[in-house]
Amino acid sequence: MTETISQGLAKIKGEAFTALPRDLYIPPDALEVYLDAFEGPLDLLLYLIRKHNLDILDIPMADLTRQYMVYVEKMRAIKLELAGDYLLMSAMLIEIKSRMLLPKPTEIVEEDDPRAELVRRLMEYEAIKLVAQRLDEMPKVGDGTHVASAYFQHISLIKPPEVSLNDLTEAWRHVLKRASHFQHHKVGRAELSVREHMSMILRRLKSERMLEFTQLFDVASDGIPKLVVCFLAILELAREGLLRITQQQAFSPIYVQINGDE
Amino acid sequence: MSETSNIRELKNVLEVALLTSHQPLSLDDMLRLFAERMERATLRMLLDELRQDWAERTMELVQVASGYRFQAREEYTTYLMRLNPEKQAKYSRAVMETLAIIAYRQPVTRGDIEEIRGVTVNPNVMRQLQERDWVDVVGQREVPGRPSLYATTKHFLDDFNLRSLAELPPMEAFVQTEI
Amino acid sequence: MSETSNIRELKNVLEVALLTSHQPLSLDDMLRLFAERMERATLRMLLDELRQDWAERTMELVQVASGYRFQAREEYTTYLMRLNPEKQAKYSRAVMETLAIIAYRQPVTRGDIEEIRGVTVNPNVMRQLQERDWVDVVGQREVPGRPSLYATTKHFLDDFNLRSLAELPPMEAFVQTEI
Repeated sequence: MTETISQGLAKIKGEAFTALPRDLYIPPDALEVYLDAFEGPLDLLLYLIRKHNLDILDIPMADLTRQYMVYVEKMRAIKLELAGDYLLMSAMLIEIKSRMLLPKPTEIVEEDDPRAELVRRLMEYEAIKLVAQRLDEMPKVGDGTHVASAYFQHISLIKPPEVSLNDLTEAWRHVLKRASHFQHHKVGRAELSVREHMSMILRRLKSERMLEFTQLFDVASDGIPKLVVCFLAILELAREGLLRITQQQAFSPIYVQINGDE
Repeated sequence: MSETSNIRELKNVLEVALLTSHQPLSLDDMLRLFAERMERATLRMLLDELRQDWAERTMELVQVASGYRFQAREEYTTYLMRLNPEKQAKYSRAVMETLAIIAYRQPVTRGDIEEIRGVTVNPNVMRQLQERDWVDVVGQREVPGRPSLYATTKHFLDDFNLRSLAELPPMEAFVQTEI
Repeated sequence: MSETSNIRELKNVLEVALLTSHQPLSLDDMLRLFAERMERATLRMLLDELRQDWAERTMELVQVASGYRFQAREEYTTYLMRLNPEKQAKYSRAVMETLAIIAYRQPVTRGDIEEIRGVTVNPNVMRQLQERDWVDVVGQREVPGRPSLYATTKHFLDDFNLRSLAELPPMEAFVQTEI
């Protein structure tokens, strides 16, 4: 049993699970990932139906509801915020189950089956799920289909869109507003010039491959602040692993090159 | 005086235009290439010849929803993928299912999508699809709140190598498994 | 067992790669196409042959600063300009935000941008910025996949009337008042 569990768990981001641990014992950490693999209550129900090989046209409501509730309880225990849509479904399942307990008319017309609506939704969702997979697998532009895009020398007859500095800062403001992890991040002038120098140094090393450390500084024409910024940029590039800085032995020249360049 | 003296020359112009265009060219686009008037039938014939000229070569001339384009033959995909190991991030299941619902059930509202998937639609999902230009708003449903109606775009068809929605893979009915 | 059996096949792979690439390909890029090791000298020879194969045709294989590319022969420019690829009058929000991120956070990878914006970067967005010559590739980050690092260009500064990035409006003010 444990073996099937781990097999199933290993495939979490890929296809639907092939094995469900019958006893539902899953290490708590794994459970979270496991439940995350479901796209919602319908997905979970479909999974249970498939797993237990239940007949979708004649769903044993008691069984299904019980199994479903076990999962929902687990979810409630660890991920309360997830439970909203799932709880709604629990209510629906219980309602269907109780309606089925009511005395039936002698002749059951199919539309009267309290399960009909649920079955219709499950079938529709499964059909969508399958075509979504197909769409995902289809080769598409940017992922498997490569379209011609050779170059030609544009003569600028068409005016490209005009963009003001204001538009740009406005865009940046939007980004900041959305990216919550940027909340405390300040981008000041000092940091910007370091970032600019980082790009400049990379560009230079791309064309000249290897430079002696001192060549990166124009001591004659750059003022002290600029030299410092340049030095900070080199440190930052080294920290991000973008540069390789080498020295054969103490006091010999220090060489700087792009990391990964032969 | 004809500016393009012969068929070879006309085909060359079409070839250059198609090889350098980043997006499919419609017949109207291509007619604009020539200063002189050209019949659509002539253009179609030229395109057909061009496709045959490339039949044994590296690229193929295909037709998608918004027009014609050259694309690499499938057998080269393995090589080309190596060029950009920086893989395009895969879309999540939520994104693909939402796309599928819009593609197969369009036009739909967010409410419709939520009804089918049984979960709330994350606004980020719609944003991704709209930014990719696969989906856009085509109107509002005339009910309280006038919710937006979403549909797939021509660009979606182009990107998925389709000429029309009719070419989408067919929806399969629920299959009872044996397992 | 060699995956590419002969010179014709090797040249075909190069041709496809060059015709479908948005930007010039460096020798290193092209060496990555092949699973097997190839000498630079061999590659140069193949490129030379490829250039000759196209000598009488519509495109020419040229070498520019950052590598090789196919480009339309000059004589076709008149035709191509008529196509007038109706450039949109405005850049989309995705384009502007991506540009802003590159400007303020450079050098960044596509992954960085995706992380900040929370959505996949549409390849078209990067292309627009590169076509406008506002953004280019300045290197690769040494992590698996060696993703390209993007930065803004001198041309970007010119177009925005800036002498250096330090002249971009600082953002402290916004952040503090905003959230």
